[in-house]
Amino acid sequence: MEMNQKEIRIGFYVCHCGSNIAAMVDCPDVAKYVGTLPNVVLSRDYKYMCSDPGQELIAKDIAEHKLNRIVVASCSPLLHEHTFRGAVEAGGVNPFFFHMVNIREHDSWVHTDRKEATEKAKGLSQAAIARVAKHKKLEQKKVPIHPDVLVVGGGIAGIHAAMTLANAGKKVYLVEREPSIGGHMAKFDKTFPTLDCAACILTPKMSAVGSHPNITLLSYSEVTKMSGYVGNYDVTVKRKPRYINEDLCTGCQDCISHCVFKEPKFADEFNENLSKRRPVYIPFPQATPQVVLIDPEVCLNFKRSVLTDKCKKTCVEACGEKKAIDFTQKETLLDIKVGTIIVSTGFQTFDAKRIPQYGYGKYPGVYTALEIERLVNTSGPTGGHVVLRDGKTEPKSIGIIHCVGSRDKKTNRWCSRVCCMYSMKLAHLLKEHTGAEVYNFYIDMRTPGKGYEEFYDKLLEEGNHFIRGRVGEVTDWAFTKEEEGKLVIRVEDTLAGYVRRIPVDMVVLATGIEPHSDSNDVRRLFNMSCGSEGFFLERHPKLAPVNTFNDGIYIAGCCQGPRDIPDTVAQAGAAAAECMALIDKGHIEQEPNTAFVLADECCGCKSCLPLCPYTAITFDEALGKASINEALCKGCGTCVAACPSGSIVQNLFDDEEIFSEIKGVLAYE
Amino acid sequence: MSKEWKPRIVAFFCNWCTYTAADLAGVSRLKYASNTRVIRLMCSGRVDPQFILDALSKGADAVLIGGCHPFDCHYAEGNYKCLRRFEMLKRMLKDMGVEEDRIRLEWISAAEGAKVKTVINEMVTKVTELGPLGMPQKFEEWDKEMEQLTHHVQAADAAQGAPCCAHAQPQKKEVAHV
Amino acid sequence: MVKYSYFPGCSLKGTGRAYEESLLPVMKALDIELEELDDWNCCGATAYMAVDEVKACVMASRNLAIAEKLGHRELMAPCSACYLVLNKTKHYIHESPSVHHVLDEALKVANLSYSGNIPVKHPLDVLVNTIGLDAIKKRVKNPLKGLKVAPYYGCQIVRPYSTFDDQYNPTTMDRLLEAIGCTVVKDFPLKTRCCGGSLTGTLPEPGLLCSYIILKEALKRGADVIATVCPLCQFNLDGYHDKIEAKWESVRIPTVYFTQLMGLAFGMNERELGLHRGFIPMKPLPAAFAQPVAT
Amino acid sequence: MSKPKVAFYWCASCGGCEETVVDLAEDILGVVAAVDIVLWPVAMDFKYKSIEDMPDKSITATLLNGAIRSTEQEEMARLLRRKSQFLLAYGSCAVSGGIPGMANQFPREQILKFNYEECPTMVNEKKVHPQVSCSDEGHTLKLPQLHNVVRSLDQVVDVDYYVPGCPPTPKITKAAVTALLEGKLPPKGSVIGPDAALCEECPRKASKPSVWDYTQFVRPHHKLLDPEKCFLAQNVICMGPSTRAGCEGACTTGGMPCTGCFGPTSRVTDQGAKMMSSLCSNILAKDEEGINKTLDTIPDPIGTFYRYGLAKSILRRKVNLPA
Amino acid sequence: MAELLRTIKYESDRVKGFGREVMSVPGCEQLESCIQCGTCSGVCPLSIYMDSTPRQVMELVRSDFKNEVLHSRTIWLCASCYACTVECPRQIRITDIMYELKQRAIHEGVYPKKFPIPVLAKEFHKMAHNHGRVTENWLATWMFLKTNWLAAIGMWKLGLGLFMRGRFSLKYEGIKRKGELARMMETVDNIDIDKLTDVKPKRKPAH
Repeated sequence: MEMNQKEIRIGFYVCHCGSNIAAMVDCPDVAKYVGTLPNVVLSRDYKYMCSDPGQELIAKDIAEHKLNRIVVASCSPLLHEHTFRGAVEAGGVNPFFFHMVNIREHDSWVHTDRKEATEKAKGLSQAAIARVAKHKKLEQKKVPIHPDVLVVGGGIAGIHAAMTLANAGKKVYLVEREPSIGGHMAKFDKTFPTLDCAACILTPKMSAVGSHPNITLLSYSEVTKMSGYVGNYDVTVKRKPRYINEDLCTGCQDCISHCVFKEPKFADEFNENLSKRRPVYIPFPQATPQVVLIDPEVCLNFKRSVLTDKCKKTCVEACGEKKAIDFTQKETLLDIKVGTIIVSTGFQTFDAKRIPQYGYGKYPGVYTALEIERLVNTSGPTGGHVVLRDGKTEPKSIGIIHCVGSRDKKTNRWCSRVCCMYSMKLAHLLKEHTGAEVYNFYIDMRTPGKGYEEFYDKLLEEGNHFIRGRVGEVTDWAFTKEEEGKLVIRVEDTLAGYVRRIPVDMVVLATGIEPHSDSNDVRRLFNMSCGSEGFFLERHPKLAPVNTFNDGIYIAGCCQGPRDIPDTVAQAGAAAAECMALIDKGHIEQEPNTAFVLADECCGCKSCLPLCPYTAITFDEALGKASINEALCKGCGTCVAACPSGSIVQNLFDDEEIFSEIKGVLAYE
Repeated sequence: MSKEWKPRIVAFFCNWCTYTAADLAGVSRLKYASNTRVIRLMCSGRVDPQFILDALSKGADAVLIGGCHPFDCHYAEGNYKCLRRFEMLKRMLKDMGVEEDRIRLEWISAAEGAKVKTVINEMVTKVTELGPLGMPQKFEEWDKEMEQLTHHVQAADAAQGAPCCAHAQPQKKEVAHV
Repeated sequence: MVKYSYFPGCSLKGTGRAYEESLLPVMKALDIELEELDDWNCCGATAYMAVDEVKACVMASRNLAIAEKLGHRELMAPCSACYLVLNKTKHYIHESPSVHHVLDEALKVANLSYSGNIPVKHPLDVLVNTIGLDAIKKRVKNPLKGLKVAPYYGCQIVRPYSTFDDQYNPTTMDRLLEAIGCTVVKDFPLKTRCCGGSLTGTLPEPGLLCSYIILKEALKRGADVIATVCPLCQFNLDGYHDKIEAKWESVRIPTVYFTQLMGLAFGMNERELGLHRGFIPMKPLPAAFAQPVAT
Repeated sequence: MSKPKVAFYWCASCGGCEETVVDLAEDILGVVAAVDIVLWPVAMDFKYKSIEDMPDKSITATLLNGAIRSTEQEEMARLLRRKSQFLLAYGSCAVSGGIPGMANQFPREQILKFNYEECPTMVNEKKVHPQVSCSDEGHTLKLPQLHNVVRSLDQVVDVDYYVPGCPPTPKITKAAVTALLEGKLPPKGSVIGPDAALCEECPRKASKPSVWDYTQFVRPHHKLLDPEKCFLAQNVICMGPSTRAGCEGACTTGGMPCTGCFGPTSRVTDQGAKMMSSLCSNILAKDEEGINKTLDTIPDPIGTFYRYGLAKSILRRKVNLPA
Repeated sequence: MAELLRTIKYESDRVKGFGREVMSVPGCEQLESCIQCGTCSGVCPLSIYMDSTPRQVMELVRSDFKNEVLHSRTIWLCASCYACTVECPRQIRITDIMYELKQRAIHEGVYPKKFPIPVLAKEFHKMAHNHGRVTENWLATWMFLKTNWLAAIGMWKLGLGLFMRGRFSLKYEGIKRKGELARMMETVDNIDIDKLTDVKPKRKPAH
């Protein structure tokens, strides 16, 4: 407080940011103008304020000119506020006697008239000068970081992140909604461009997760609640009943073969419904955990009331001494405490039925790419034998349609990034399996990855047809003899300049990547942001690609946007590293922007009480006054704006500070 | 007033969505009118109606508030509180003779850089059509009716060497006389 | 009795007379009164639009304004082209204040005004979505059992301004035809493919090819008759069989208006429904047809 | 040593403030004994001329009530300012414009027209309006000019202390007078009275709930009200939370909600905006339609939230009226 | 001997600004975002008869090849079935762009002479304009007379058939208040549409 009483001496710095700012804003002119404002004792322009010399300059000036307030006009405070507060602190001044003016993102980059942009820079700077004079000395709170990490989603991103952390000695909870980890990658046959078998690379990682002492694998589970703040998150995980005691099941699968259903009868989700499974099943041979589960929707035991005695509980018999089957299992809730969270919830594939003109669901010869992945897989529904849905016919000609659902304003605007490559992979595999003529229909071939263009070359050399044109329709009406009984693809071969009708036996739709339909719920759960397309939003597209706006919560994999396996793994590693950086530091400084009640002035009207979503405001009935628990307050300021007698104050965003800022921004000519 | 009048807009943007969206607009190098001055708050729930009135009275021609979309508030519900006040303020300003288009509340998510551009440009166009609000000038104009007397009294004051008008000059602290 | 304003369009007074002849009694049977717009003019259709789009909108807006004079009732436009142009004009009025301004000025000269938003409806929409299939089923006297119909919607009622059915796979008429007892060719793949429009008259080859493909496929899928919702489609699919035969092969299959089939199912007289006006006559009807079911 | 000279004056006011002085009851005798009253038009006969003739600053304190509405009031305010060491804005009208301040929603001409022509109790066939000056039989008669804007005292002259209330209670009046007489003066510009809001001293405070969730607001005559329970809890708008304490809940004790006459606390600039902010934040609805449905039950927001403070509010008057 | 065609295009062959102009017409703006995927041609039932596919027309417009576009038969082959408009992944209103091009071609008189489609359009326009309604038989008759009256002879059978079935009327259909319509059109002619900010910048009178 005594700082406040002293004469206010403000140092002002305007950054050129190379030419980023200087090209549109006359920085020396701004510095000159600000120099004339009250309380400003020093005003400079400098090429790169965030550079080391720039920061040192601040510290030096503080000492030399006895500055006690600093204003820097440069980029967004979201980017460098922290940097400059550090510099101010290094100069021996409380870091909150600092204010930052955004003249890059909000000015030089968005305007075209140098004069206007310069005027705006002056206006914004003037506001900061007016504001900073009212600033108060504040203390940053240090909050310890809980060392455990939660990873949500057990696809390749989650697996990799969990392994990285676990290997570094951190304790990880890996929550997966499906009965097994593995995600989409587990369904793939081969991976592009190297064509190594997806299972061969993924399976060892999966079992390592399953057996790692530092990883608690919570499969068939979902996060239902999250509260707290960075370093101290309380998470509730719902564990769905498998009707199998995970600890007792050895994965021998005797129960499956002894099920009363002699033949598998129910659609097998893992094989994209191209094959059947029993009510008691293991999703796929390499599933992790190696534990079976029972589908209560179809298991006769759960239908006892309807079909008495049909089920002889042969599975229980087969399990015998192990006693792993437990029909009474109920959903349970597990509360865990973690310090950081990685969200890697992945994606869903575009629903091909949304483009009816491609005939998916109407013509049996039309497949999605994921179905083909299973169809060509040796452990797939046909043992790797590529036949049409009738179970016997081998396709002689195959059309692969790229960009299904992608790059289309009516469905998803974005490029799904992986379809060109996986389409070529499937083209190669299909040709290898069937020897058919394979046509690829593409809009643009996108192969920007290591070895990707070479893979394209290889496909061309193999004699695959590449036709540049987005298919208009897939239909079953024939115009010529050769089209009879076939599916006809009508397309403009844009390079040849002809409209073509191409009869094929099999159509493969390269469906794109889109956010999970419930991504919004997940986003709210973790208090993250979504881009307009529904993918989780990173804090900065380049500088903080795995961070979110919620500290301590990181994202990895396709939940952030379409990407291939190498990129996913790299991002997962980055997210793990971010967690470790926090954990190893042990604590985090919290922004002191909390609100507090002026106890003497509060009249006890209670109107603020329900406004706080964090129940930080409590009421002392004896005193008849409200008070705010600083630890719970997150600093939104809603109660401050609503206190009818002006008796709640927010640090860093005090009324007085904002009124000065308003006055400042309007004080230009 | 300068040669060509241009509207002044004060914007209150929430830190998490709209301020970030404005940053994104910058990173994407979108171009929009330069008339808006952004004040960053943590949440649209922090927008005290006094701020809006204050901005208008200090020379803003319009005020823009940007917050997170419904359901998306970083602080759960601050945006609703802002919306409720905003709806009332709109009514009150209408009653006070301020055109409705001079205040605007927009939900702009962190991803909607382009929306920042559209909203600001739209608002500039609309407010340009409306013309200046010019509250500070209005205050002066309203007080002109006191000028005649002021001159009269000033003359008398000058003779006595006493100050005349309260808001013009601060007075020296006086000591109580008993 | 529900009242609709009615815009017949030029074709329904000429080559498409049978459409009107069957539409009016069918609507009447369902307690719907159609009040024809007084002194309506050409809608400003396709060919006009090629010359002057704004004036085409003026033509359409005069009709909309006349309809508004009749009260804020829904306007029924049975011809696909009229349906499209009237809706497109509404769309433009909404989209562009200046088009709105021009139309206002033009209408002012004629002491007309178009202020509101007269909904322009196709009979198919009204029949299925407003009246409902149950009410229609109640009126059926002779279910057309055994009659296999290829439902042909053509292009302009489903694209691009219509909202009452799916643009790719409309099913309104399928359901209507099933309600009156017909067997409908399932998923007829060409139901929204262009019939050739006015090209049949101007550039015969491409136009006729369009028609030929539709006729051929309908035959191939075992249809006895094609049902249409548009006078131009009916004309193209019905009137050029000689030429199609000369160029490709015989694909003789009758094409009738869906309202004619409804009339038959309602027990109305073939001649009254204008069925005699088609070039390819409908075959003598299967037994169920001939013998009215006791009611 | 002579007794301190004290002046009372009224401008645009109802006279209620003068009543308060009388309401000091027997205490007034002490005041009268302690001071020399040099001006009190409502009670005694003085001539303006004698004030004009006094040397500047010769009056120790002037308690001026009423808003400044006319040239005459303005002139008197200036005169008394000059002649007084301390000028006290006495009562809501002088402090913040008060009820007369609500005239700032209408143009002067409309007000005159209504009062001299349209008012149902007015018979004025010739539509005669008062003139600033008129001549009759060789005499020129002058009347003060009505200002276009109603002002609080401090918008016209410098004010030393504020005594809020409509009217100020005897208690704070006494506090002000005592402070003056005893020379125990707070810093200049202070409001005489506590700086917390009214709820603090409201007898109904204990009945406040901790969740509000307004879906509608009612006015006191709309329903039978619980005489003990917080008005806001009964959906009646009570300005208490945003109004300076000091009246000891005179209205709320008497069965009426607070209408805000004591003005805002020192931490609030615009009482109406702040009260509205608090009230609206606690509306239940989250969508515009629902919110507006609730807001529709506040028929006159300006009259509700700015009953005494329009002239002193941030915007001061309806913006688009002729100057 | 076959005539040799020059296939190189020089910058001088472009009518610079043409694409911009078309794309500034309301409804045609989306053309800017065309990615040349060919969906329009893929779904167009008539693209097989076109000299340039719809996709090519889009690119020709965007690249300012005005003469090539306006002389193309493609625009006249468009039957307005709107399949392309509905399917375009960039939501380009291709049918409306075709209309715009047709109007420009008629306005500049560069459509293929004796090509029946624009003649039909013009006759249709004239008839609707003068009579308020269109009588299809007479319309067809005029069209054949103006293009290839020999073809009309080939149509006698159809005409006779229509006549016998009561679908051919000899009488000209028309509205009662023809003057009213004429006045409306005159009003439109007198409005300087170019002055209105957001309307089609170039409206082309029919003649």
